[in-house]
Amino acid sequence: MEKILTVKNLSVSFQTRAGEFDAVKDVNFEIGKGETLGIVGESGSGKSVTAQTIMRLIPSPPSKIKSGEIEFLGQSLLAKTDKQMEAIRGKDIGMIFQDPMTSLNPTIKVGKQITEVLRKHQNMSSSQAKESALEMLRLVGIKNSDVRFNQYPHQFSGGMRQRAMIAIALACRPSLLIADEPTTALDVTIQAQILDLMKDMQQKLGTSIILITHDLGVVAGMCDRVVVMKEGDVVETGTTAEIFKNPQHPYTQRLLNALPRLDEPKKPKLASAKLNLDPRKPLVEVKGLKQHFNLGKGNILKAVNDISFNIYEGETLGVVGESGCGKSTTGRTILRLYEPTGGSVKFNGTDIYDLSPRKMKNMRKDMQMIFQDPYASLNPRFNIMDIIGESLDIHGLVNSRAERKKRVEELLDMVGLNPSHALRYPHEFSGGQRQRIGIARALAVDPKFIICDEPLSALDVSIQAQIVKLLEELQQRLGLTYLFIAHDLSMVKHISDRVAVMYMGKIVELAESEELYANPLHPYTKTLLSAIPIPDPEVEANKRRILLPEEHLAASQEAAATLAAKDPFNLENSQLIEVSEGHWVSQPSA
Amino acid sequence: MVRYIASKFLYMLLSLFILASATFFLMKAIPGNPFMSEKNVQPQIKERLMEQYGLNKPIAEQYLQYLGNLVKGDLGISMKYQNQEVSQRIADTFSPSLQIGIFAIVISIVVGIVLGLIAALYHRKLIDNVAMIIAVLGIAVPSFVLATLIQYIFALKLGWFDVMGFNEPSDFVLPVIALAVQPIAFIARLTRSSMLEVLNADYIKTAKAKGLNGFTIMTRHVVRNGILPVVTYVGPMTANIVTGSVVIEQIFGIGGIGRVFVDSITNRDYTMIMGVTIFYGVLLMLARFVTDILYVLVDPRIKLSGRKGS
Amino acid sequence: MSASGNNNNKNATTDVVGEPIALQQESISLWQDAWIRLKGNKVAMFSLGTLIVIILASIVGPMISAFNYYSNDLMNTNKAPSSVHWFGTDNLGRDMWVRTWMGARISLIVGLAAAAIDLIIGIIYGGIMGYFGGRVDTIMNKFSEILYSIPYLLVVILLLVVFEPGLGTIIVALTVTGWITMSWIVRGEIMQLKSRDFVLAARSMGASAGRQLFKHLLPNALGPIIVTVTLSVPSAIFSEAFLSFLGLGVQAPVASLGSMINDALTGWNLYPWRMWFPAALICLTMLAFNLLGDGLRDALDPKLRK
Amino acid sequence: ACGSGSSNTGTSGESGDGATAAQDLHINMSAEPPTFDPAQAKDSQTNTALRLMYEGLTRTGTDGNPVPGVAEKWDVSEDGLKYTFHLRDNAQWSNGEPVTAEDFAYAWERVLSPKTTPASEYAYQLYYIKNGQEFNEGKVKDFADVGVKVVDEKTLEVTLANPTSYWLGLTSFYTYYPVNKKNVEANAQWASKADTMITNGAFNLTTWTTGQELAWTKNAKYWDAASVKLNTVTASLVNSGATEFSSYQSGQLDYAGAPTGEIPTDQIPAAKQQYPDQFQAKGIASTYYYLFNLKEKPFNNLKIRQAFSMSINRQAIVDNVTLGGQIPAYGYVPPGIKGNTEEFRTEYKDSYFKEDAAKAKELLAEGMKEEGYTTLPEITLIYNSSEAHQKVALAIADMWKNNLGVSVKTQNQEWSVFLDNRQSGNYQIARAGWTADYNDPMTFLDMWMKGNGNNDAKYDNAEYDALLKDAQASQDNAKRMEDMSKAEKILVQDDMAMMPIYYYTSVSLVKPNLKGIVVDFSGAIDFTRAYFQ
Ligand SMILES: Nc1ncnc2c1ncn2[C@@H]1O[C@H](COP(=O)(O)OP(=O)(O)OP(=O)(O)O)[C@@H](O)[C@H]1O
Ligand SMILES: Nc1ncnc2c1ncn2[C@@H]1O[C@H](COP(=O)(O)OP(=O)(O)OP(=O)(O)O)[C@@H](O)[C@H]1O
Ligand SMILES: [Mg+2]
Ligand SMILES: [Mg+2]
Repeated sequence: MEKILTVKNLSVSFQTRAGEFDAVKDVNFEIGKGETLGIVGESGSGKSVTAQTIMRLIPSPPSKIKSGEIEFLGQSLLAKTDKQMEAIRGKDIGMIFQDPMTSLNPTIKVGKQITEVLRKHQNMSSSQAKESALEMLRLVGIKNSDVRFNQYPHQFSGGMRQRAMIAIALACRPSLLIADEPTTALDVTIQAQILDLMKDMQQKLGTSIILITHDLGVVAGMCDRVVVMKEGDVVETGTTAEIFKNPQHPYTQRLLNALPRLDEPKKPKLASAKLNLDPRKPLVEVKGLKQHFNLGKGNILKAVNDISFNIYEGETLGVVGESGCGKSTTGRTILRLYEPTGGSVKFNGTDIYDLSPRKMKNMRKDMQMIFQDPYASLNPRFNIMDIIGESLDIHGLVNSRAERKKRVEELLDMVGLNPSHALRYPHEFSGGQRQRIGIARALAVDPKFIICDEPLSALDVSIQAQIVKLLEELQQRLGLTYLFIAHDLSMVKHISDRVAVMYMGKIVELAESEELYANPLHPYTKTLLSAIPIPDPEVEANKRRILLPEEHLAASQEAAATLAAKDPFNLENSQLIEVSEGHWVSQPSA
Repeated sequence: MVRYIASKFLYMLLSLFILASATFFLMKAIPGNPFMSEKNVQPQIKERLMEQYGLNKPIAEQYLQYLGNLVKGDLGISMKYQNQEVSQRIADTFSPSLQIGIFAIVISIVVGIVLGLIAALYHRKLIDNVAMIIAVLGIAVPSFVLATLIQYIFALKLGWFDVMGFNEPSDFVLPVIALAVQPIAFIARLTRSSMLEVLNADYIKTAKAKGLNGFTIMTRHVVRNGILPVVTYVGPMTANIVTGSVVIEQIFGIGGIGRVFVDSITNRDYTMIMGVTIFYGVLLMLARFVTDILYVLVDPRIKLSGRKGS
Repeated sequence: MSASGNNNNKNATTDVVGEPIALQQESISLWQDAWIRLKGNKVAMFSLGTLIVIILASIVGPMISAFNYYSNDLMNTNKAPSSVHWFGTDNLGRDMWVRTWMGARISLIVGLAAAAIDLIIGIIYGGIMGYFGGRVDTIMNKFSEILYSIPYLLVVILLLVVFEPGLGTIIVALTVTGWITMSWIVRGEIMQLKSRDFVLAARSMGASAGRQLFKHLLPNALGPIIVTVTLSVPSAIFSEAFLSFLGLGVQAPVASLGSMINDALTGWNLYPWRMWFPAALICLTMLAFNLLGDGLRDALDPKLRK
Repeated sequence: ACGSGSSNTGTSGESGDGATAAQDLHINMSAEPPTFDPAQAKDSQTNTALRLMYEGLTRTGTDGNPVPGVAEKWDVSEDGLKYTFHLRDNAQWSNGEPVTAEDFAYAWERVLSPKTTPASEYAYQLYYIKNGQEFNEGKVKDFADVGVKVVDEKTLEVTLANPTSYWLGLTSFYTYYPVNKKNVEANAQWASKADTMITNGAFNLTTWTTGQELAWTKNAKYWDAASVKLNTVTASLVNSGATEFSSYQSGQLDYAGAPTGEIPTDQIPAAKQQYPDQFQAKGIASTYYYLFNLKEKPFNNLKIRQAFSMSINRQAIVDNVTLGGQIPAYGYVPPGIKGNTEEFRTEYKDSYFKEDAAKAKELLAEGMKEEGYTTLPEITLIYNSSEAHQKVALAIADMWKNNLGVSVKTQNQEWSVFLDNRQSGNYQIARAGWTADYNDPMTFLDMWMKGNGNNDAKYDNAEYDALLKDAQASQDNAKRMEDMSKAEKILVQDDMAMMPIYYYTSVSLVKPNLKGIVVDFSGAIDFTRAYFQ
């Protein structure tokens, strides 16, 4: 097969205060035309660094390419000048960055950010480019694209930003696409749609894809060959089938074993009785919560539209739903990070929206949040010792610097980070490592309730397993309560006692997780469940997905209202009805 | 938006009222009156003048009367320049200051930003250092010194320009340079420092990954994200520059409004003081208002009337 | 967990060998870290050295001369630099060397004090405006605009009447309105930063407004703050000269660099030394300040590591 | 009066030069004249401007004496009280109307009338006229009772309150200028726009760009237009000595310096050297002095005052500090003021005291003993903010320190604040200066009388007051001078009520081919007959 990219003996190191750190060590791989190469590996193993090095985007200093060669279509990329690289980037090689939140320019409308690359490389007129960009947005499943086109990144949900990023990378149909965790923030339906899009492009244009992901299900469904990385080294290479069937390296084996599979039975959850918790006592009561965003010009976006639910002490409530349906907003509003448009939230019986700042502060010790976008949520001028230690300081939980240091190191160790990196700054970590910093921070104050907004999305399965175990352990030991937002349905099923399904700012279904997965009632839930990729190439190959009717995918808020005829989706006028014990489904009232 | 502007406008009127009141009482609190000179005016004549100008009434009454006139839009008549309307004098002298000021503003913004960008782009390289040394000198050498030097060199020694006056287009050159240098320097330094921040942001990486060239990245992605401090600075700077600099006007012999500000106070020309103060206040508040609007245009994440979080 | 956890631990021990500094440091705050990095910046250190030399010279300089700053020598006015008068004499025959260093003393005190006060008030005021927004912002913002619009000369004359002239008075006069620019810069920066996720994160942890402001927002706005404060030094120095001339500040014959330049300006083409020495000193000081400020800015930016 | 018979073409040595032939004069004024209404005028810029635009009954001739202006001739009564002026027939306003006696009477009534708004600050200049003061103060209601009578259209009869030898000279002063009655009555704002002014002088104001420039063009209707050579006079309004000097050097100005502008002290040596033939330092009737606060310690003590006055070196100050050729002052009345037959200062020398540091030290010691001082507390000297005043103050303070061992703090103050302090006696030593209003020693001496509004020192000496009252009442000029010199001796020598420093000069630069400028005793300048050779 024709080689499109060859990476030979690549070694990259970083200059840190503590000396040189080898992030990528002597890495070799190649990728042929029309081929998809999966790179999987431990979080922090050097996947992103490798990808950025290929694009020559890794800032130097502090990084240094110590050795190696990168050949693209027979030409050495490392030898090219910046000017020559400009012609290649975006056009021949497209890149999807891992951190969609910080990778979009906050002051430029999303549409403009897409058209820009089209105009640069395709020589399009501005109207052509706009056409094309709108098409791209549609292809990546962003509804109501002509409105979204004129929005700014901060008005997008996490998954939408990631899709915008994908749209940018795909816009020029590059011959090589480097996708660094392209679907981490996406719900399964959209993920499937995106993956289909990529496959489709590959078939039509012969695009080669380097797909960096921790989702072995995706790997199974997409990749021809797989490179497994660990601590900067490539530990195993092979075809997908080989690797999945017959993993050689212990790390690979561990990766495959750590997977919770949807089709595997769930381990029974330990009862929390011994903690003297009343499982029927609501810890958090959300009533009629509304969060409306004013988009200007009289447009109101009802991101969270009158939802009510309880979270009981010691339970894990999973929240799943389409990207952009309002999960993060719900979480943030519950914590009063956004002032709500309406509704009330009671925590332990007290209405937190009425609290004085002082009382609120004390309350915050008990409620923590793991942010969806770990990088943006870390103060770039704090080292992680201070980031994690801060909440300890705020609530006066440690008495000496030594104690603080000890506690922080303990937490770092708990989430699988190297405590000796405590003095590094956020930008010196990999995506998954940052996510774990966020988790460590949330755990630092021993809260009672944590809102986990996609806490595991950037983690490889082995570390995911480790964190899940940690979360479960803490729950059992201390009676923690979680609101667990995730798109990874297997993970949600695994971890949650009950699951709420959100769609367009509403909860459409809420049930015990076993019940929900076994007996989905709402059509949206059904669609969602059918789209889950299974980390088994064979299963994936034979799977059939239920697709939502096209008009629903394209539905805007207004369009939704006009769809009143189609009962299950008539959200404005529907109500949650308890159809069987603990199983609530949205149904049109009247 | 309409409501926002209307409420801002109300606040502005209120502020102007406070400004006028504060200035009024301050002005009355300091020693002196409009009829002071080395030769003392005879007491009975001074008395009569005070009476004719209403200056012997109780302060409160004078104040109310002044406000009354102000509401009617009447700034009164200068107490030093006989029979001249305050508003007319302001209008007459504002025009040259405005003409020069606009040039100076445009030049300082353009040159300042470009200089700052270049410095940021070549951070810690020679060109950065050179640009910053120029910028610092531009500030360490105040405009009155600079004006004197360039006047001497370019007008007197080289004879390229007139020493003073404000008649021909060439008369703009030296005053504009003298006015612009300091803002250029300030803007360049501000630009550089906030651009450095932006240049390291991830989205610049994205822009590079799109294959955009350095110039496009700079103008489209970097500038807008780092321009906010410059916008802040430019607001009041605009109000200051268009209302003239007394030293520049003195040195280059321009009949601008800057001198009116200073003279009105040294002359204790009460009506004039109030007039220029209100004039300046309006300009400044407008400039600040525009600045706030620009904030939102520059960075959509900024909410002006935004609710605050707890 | 166990396997990878162990791995990490193993990693830690190997890293320890290679990371001596990390071990030494108990915990490093941004500022300590910045200082370490600043020390590595040659230009900044050179600037710091220059500043120290200038400060020392302003203390020692006048002592090593046979002249004082006030005695006239009307037979020797406007003499060029010579072995007797190292920097020449001025239009009353006073020794310029002594006056220059005396002037540096006054100017540095005034410039630094005014800049420091502007900085403190400006940051707090601007921070509050930017952070709280809404009505607080509107009122405080309008207040600052009103204060800024009141004719400065009137304020100065009032101060002139109320206070004894002197260093303290001049610093008061300089800071009455001097902080406003700083507060506006800070306000803008805070408005831009406050919706960032890391601020929300701090809030979600229960950080008080003060903590969010001083620990999270301001350190991220340091670039423009440093620029503004370093540039407020020269403007304070020259305003001092103007205010002293009006009678508010230090009174002649006490010199300040600004007033010396003022005095020298009308005759600068005839007696250039009277202007160049103080002007050069101001320029040098400002360069040093700004380059030090740049160094500090860089040192406080963790991403800008050499 | 003006001797130039030849026309402006042909005779000039630098003929052919376009600028010369153009006869356009460029001058500078450091401030815009606040008014063009003679009744309101009070400063030197306005003075210069109005002299271009108006003509009184008389003008100041080249020799400084009054020469016929609008009045062709005049008669004086025996007792010196009644003046009858005969106006020339061809004197006309710029609109072609004749200048009448009524215009003068009306103008003076305006000045004196208590109803005029704003009141004329210089009304006292007309107090010489019978009942002028009373009318101004409202004691006499009817202007008919004032000694101004319009005999017929071209005859004006003026009756003075007292015979006043120098009064005739005052009729050339701006407060005495006529105004066009019809125009003034028709339009209260007549003086606020160039095109509504109707004037009777050599030039009309044609351009008035606020704060920037004034320009006058020759008035063809002026009766003596033939002797007016300049076509235009343009005044820039720059308030910077340095710029004024540079503009002169660059050729943009033909005249720089006093009285309307200034040449920076630092540039004077260079100007002298560079332009020896253009540099002028003319003595003018103006004195620079320091006031002592006579009411408070330590300057209530004569010996201490004398010590301070005698311990400075005035020559050194004028030679090295002020540099403008000023004359050290040991008296109060400056040169240039007329005495009996010659200048007052020539007839009565100002040798009232001598500088003597040693003697001064002794006097100080004695004075301190009298006042019970062992050491003199720090003295504060206030002056209004200006570089020139500052230099003088510093030089003098340094001399006091060296010669008397006293420490003096110099403190500058903003102009109005300074005046306020000075007038309310809130000072120890304060700078002051005085310029003649008219050409007689009285203009300098009456201000020291008790109760005079300008007696900021609150000087109070009955003998002094008696002498001056005598002089004021007397018609015998010799006796008047005698009285006044005695009074000056009391003021300066016996009481040392103030400390004279120097007599002013008016420093200017005049282009070598610019001739015919007339500067009077007080330094007021008349460009009407100026011309380029
Ligand atoms: N600027 C930097 N300075 C120092 N170390 C860095 C820097 N950037 C990355 N690293 C380190 O390099 C290693 C590789 O990082 P990389 O981002 O490639 O990991 P990754 O494989 O993409 O992990 P993840 O799956 O978590 O995104 C990590 O250990 C990280 O800590
Ligand atoms: N600040 C904002 N201004 C305007 N609209 C916003 C804002 N934040 C979120 N939205 C909109 O609110 C809706 C819900 O966003 P939210 O981030 O809660 O989605 P989400 O369910 O978390 O999605 P994802 O899974 O993609 O993260 C989206 O349509 C988004 O565009
Ligand atoms: Mg990564
Ligand atoms: Mg989200």
